[in-house]
Amino acid sequence: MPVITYREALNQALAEELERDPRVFLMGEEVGQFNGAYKVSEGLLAKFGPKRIIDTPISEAGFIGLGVGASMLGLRPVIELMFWSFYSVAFDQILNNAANVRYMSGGQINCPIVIRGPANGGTNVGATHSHTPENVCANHPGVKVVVPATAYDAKGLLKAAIRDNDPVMFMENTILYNDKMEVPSEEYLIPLGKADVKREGKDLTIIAHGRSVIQSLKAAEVLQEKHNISVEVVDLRSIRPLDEAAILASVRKTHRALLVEENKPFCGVDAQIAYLIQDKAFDDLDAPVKRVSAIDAPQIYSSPLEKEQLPTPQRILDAALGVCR
Amino acid sequence: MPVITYREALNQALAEELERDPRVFLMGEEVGQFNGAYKVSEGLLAKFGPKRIIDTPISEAGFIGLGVGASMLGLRPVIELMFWSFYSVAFDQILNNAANVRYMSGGQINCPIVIRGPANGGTNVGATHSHTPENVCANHPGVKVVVPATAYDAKGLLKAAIRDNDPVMFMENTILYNDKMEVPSEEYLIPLGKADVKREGKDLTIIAHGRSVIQSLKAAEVLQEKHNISVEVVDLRSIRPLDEAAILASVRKTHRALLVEENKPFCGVDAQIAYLIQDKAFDDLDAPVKRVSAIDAPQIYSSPLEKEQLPTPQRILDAALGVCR
Amino acid sequence: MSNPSADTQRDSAASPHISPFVNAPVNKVLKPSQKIDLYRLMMRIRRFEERSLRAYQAGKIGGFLHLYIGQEAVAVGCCSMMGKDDHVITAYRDHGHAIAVGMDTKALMAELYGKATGCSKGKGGSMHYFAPHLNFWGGHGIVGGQIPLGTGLAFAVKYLERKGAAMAFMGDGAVNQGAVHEAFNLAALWNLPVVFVIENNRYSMGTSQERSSAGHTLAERAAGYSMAWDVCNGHDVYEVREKADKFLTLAREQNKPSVLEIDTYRYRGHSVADPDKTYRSKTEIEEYQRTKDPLNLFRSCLEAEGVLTTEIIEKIDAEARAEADLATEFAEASPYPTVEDITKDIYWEEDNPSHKTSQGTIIFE
Amino acid sequence: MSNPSADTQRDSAASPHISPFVNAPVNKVLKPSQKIDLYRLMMRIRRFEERSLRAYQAGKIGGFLHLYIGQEAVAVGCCSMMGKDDHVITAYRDHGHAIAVGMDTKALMAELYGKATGCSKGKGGSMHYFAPHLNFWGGHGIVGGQIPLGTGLAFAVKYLERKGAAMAFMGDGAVNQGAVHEAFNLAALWNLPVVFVIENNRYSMGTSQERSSAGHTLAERAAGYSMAWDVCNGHDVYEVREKADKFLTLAREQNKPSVLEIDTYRYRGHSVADPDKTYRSKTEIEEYQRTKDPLNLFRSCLEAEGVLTTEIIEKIDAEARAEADLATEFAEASPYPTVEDITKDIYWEEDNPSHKTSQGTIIFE
Ligand SMILES: Cc1ncc(C[n+]2csc(CCOP(=O)(O)OP(=O)(O)O)c2C)c(N)n1
Ligand SMILES: Cc1ncc(C[n+]2csc(CCOP(=O)(O)OP(=O)(O)O)c2C)c(N)n1
Ligand SMILES: [Mg+2]
Ligand SMILES: [Mg+2]
Repeated sequence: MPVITYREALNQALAEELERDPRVFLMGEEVGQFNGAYKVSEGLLAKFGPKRIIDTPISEAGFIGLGVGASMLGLRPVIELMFWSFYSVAFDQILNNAANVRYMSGGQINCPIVIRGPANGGTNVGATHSHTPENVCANHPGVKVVVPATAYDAKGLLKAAIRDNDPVMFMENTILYNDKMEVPSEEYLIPLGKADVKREGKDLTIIAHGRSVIQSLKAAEVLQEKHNISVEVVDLRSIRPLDEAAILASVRKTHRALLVEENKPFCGVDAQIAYLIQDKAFDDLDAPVKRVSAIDAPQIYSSPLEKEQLPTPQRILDAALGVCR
Repeated sequence: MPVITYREALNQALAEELERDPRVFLMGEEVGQFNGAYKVSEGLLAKFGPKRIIDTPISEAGFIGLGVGASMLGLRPVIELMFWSFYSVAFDQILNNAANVRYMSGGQINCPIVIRGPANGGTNVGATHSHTPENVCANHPGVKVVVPATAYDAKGLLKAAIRDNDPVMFMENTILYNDKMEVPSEEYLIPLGKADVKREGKDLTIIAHGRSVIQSLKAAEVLQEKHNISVEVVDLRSIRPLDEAAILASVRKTHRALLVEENKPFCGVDAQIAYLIQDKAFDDLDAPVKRVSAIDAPQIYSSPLEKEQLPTPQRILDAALGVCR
Repeated sequence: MSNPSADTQRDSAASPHISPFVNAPVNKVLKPSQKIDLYRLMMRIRRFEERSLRAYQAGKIGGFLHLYIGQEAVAVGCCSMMGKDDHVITAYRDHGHAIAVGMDTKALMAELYGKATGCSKGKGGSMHYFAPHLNFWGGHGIVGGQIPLGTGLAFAVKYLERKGAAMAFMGDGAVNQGAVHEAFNLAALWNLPVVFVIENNRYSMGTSQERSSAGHTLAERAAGYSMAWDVCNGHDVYEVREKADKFLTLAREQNKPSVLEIDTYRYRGHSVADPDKTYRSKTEIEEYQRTKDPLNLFRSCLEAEGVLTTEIIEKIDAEARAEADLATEFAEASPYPTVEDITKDIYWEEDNPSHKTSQGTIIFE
Repeated sequence: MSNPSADTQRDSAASPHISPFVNAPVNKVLKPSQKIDLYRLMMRIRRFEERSLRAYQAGKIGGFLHLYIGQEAVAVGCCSMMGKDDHVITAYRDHGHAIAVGMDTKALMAELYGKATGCSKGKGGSMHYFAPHLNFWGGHGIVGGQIPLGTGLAFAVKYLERKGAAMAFMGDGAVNQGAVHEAFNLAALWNLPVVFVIENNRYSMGTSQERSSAGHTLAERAAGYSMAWDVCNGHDVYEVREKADKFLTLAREQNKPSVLEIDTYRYRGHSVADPDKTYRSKTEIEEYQRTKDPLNLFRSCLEAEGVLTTEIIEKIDAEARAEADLATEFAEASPYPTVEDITKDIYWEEDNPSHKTSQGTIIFE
């Protein structure tokens, strides 16, 4: 099987869907001539031309709203946010217009739009460029939210997102763009709403999404080797829809849960998951559900400190030991 | 003691603080000549003149950003959002600029700004006008979030918010504006971050904020009368800072908790509270923490259905019986 | 106003009004019956809204009700120029446009009542009428928020290589929303077939244009983007047709966007809840009603043209009233949505379970 | 470029450049020493940035580094006109403005390194320099987001009845953000003393002005708000001073806002990470360096004026290099913030516990 990067996986997904369906187009800042700020769209302009690969001014509200309008007429826009952080200037278009227009029209309209781009900290770019808004988006019924952690997942989920008839918020990670793995050359789709057990275990369930999955896997290895604790790592992959069954099944097996995410703690996705677990698996729990999140502050610029601010394997390990005590 | 409405309480708080400190000004759509879309600012233009009471164009990003800039220079803007829902077009100014500028400047700047207005459903105005973004705002370190449920609290909290040196998001409720109660004529302040036990009880703790407090109190009465269940109702009043001690003290007493809010369930404030309780009071709990939130859909227009969509006394009562079973 | 039809009474003393645009090509080609249809449409809008106001006052309708009374010539004039690939989007003051594109007033009234038979199944309300099958894309509550969507409709028309255009309506207050300006730039930069229509009724809620907007005319902001623009008398449906046609043609034929500012006036408060006392005088309103009412002016013109007779006028009025009453009866008799309905129409996929590909929980408790 | 100072080498073959603005009143009043100070400031900016680039290339600095090289005359010219109640705010390409208002390059370099001794304690980084004591309000990362803040500074100056103005800088790409347009309208409507400065370096990242912005000049968008506007040659520090002074005076004396578009150019990529290959030619860059470098032009002018000698030029250059090296040493030697520092400087109240009035938990786990 070919070994490709997370970035290439996304690029392939885009190319395949652009090829398959002429209604699909890619729009965003620097996606065309510049080949993408993070090169996810490399080569697509050359291949599909300027009608399908469209560079925009710095007008996120304008072009995302334009995408929503175009999707109402049946086009299937894929809009790149150079950083998901910039959703802050397009919030209304995303979370009022895309999220609500189907409902407010009594189901007459649907918006098959994908909004994608990196949503992560850890790259030393400070508070305004390091948002991870999966919780904020998923708070709004009407949108779907997907956060892939690996190249394989990124490709299969992006293809599914583009074919989805509802608005999908697709959150990537600049730190993962270079991560490599085997990805089949045959076409495949990964359904939204299906979690993936990235590592099996029996003593503790770690639930994570995005890069926190990778960090958790590192911690899990040490926990096994050094502490003889067998950790199951559940990768949510999709935040809304959410694979509640997979979460509960794992917790019912291990009786202990640690939730890891790089969002700020207050009302993060893992607050919701904690509620779910204690609600539906109360009697299965041998210890309270614990969380590891970003240290609760605007993202710090200073690189070594920002690394500490995000969930590190060490912080995850320490918390895991706490839960297993 | 004079009996006044929640609206009058806010009006008094504004007038007193405008009187006390010439750096305080009120700005927003229709706050002046029109006397406020909901008449909260009635009479203030006549009293304080157009320098202090400022009508704006429909440019929320523009005038909230302007307020943030003015606050950096030491003014103390109180900005009215006609509806908190319109934060969607000013999200960046609020949750990047106001929230982060102190941090990004290494503590050199502070923004003593209050952004206030109604944040509630239940008035038959549909999905775009019924947002309750206390969870979204409180997710962001750097801001404070306050949600008063009564006239007394509204006055004391608004005065404290205006004197606060950090950005405070102050969320009112159009349905409560006409609610009356005794409010002292002497000046008083209510510190942010202090919850209030609105009803004492011993069998079950209901934790709520905003109008959900009122609905919960109604349910509590019936639970006492019809079911002989003694309910303690804790009104959070402030979401960030959060009175964790008060929450935990009540739950440790009653051993059961029901959380009520009118936000959508996914990542609502009560997801965070549920996490807190099961984390810090795991062994005190006799049953899982339960929640009553809005039915998970964009706000429906149809009035009788919207009433059902929000937490009703009946829905709270049913859930409470579930928790106490 | 005790007699809601007073504002359309003929002022018998007034001399006949003949529109200077009566011989404009787009109007000259109209058959008498088509001219009468335009008049009828305006009258149907007015009677529908007057009826809805009474229902509101009777407590049958709640929330917001933003009436279009006084502005009828704008929606009717513009929408009468639509071809099959032309699209419309507007703000929350949307009853006029909805009727102008051909929506059924029964479904519109039922929507105001929050009934399941409403055009949006009682989920959208007054501000959120939609009829995609009539190329009508709402009805939007956030000021200015619909303008990027309208630009997207134009984008799609062009992308799909159809010969059409989008009209994106907004109020005079909406021009100060950032999203509007972003959309102007995108449309001009990419040559999108969109006409941005500013319905300038002189006030955004209680704020007059001078108190909200720097600059002279609002449409002139288009100049900064090298976009075509014009100002139009919105009390004269013939002029509206002429100017709308000019810019729709520019859009369809040359993919050029434009801004059309249409002077108009609303007789009622911003919404029914607006006491309408602080920002304009009763005299101002009465003056508009007396001298610029679009129905009066058009009726006068059609009489002078020999197209309308007293008999037809009265018949149209009676029919419009009857239609409004019928719509009300329909709304009254219709059922509310059920509690189960609350969680429908959120996701296409949930509503089409046989096509469902995703898994997991998507509606939470 | 292997020799980072090549772009300031004198081209001995070139004829001396004399600025047409040499006799403008604001420049005529300058003493020779003040002219030299302006030149020194520009040189200090350039050497600081070249040094920071080397530190970046050596892996000492990460994240974004948006260099100002080529644009020095803009910040220096504008900021040299500031009085005590004038304020500045800009975007993320902020090193030039920071040095121009008088910030200490040691603290600036330390900030790039993410050190606790940085001007923002290592919390803001390259994009977020701040010095309120110098009336410098950042350094902002979201394109256009600082423009409403700058308008608020002007609002506050006027509210406090001080005789000052705010300069709010943005790039050519930023004019297409909605918040900018909202701020334009507010400033014009309310007569706020603000100068909106567009630093037009022809590209927003890899997008040329023609590909991002409809209309002719960007400043012309001001006309839609009846705001004063002008376009200025930003390679000539004398012209920048003259035009900035004109609009600052308009702001201070008459509370009138304005838009000043300043033509300039950046020699480096958008940020250090930009490979700078897809959107402009090497020739274009070289042509600018050869014919329009603001340092070369100003040096040539000052030589012709008899103000600068080879000796002084060399001394200034040497000192600027030494200063940059010193700043780097300072940054290298400084400590990082601690993990405990992460949760400081979020809330004024937490940082000032003796003034604390609120209760409860405000930082969560
Ligand atoms: C972003 C936003 N801000 C404020 C409002 C509240 N609001 C609704 S309509 C309106 C006035 C709009 O005036 P205009 O654009 O002139 O339209 P008109 O009502 O006159 O048709 C305001 C302030 C809103 N709906 N959305
Ligand atoms: C709202 C927003 N969108 C996108 C970006 C990413 N971005 C940073 S700088 C930039 C280009 C800005 O160009 P311009 O305004 O011309 O300033 P210059 O870099 O040339 O100084 C872009 C797209 C951002 N920071 N904020
Ligand atoms: Mg208006
Ligand atoms: Mg630029």
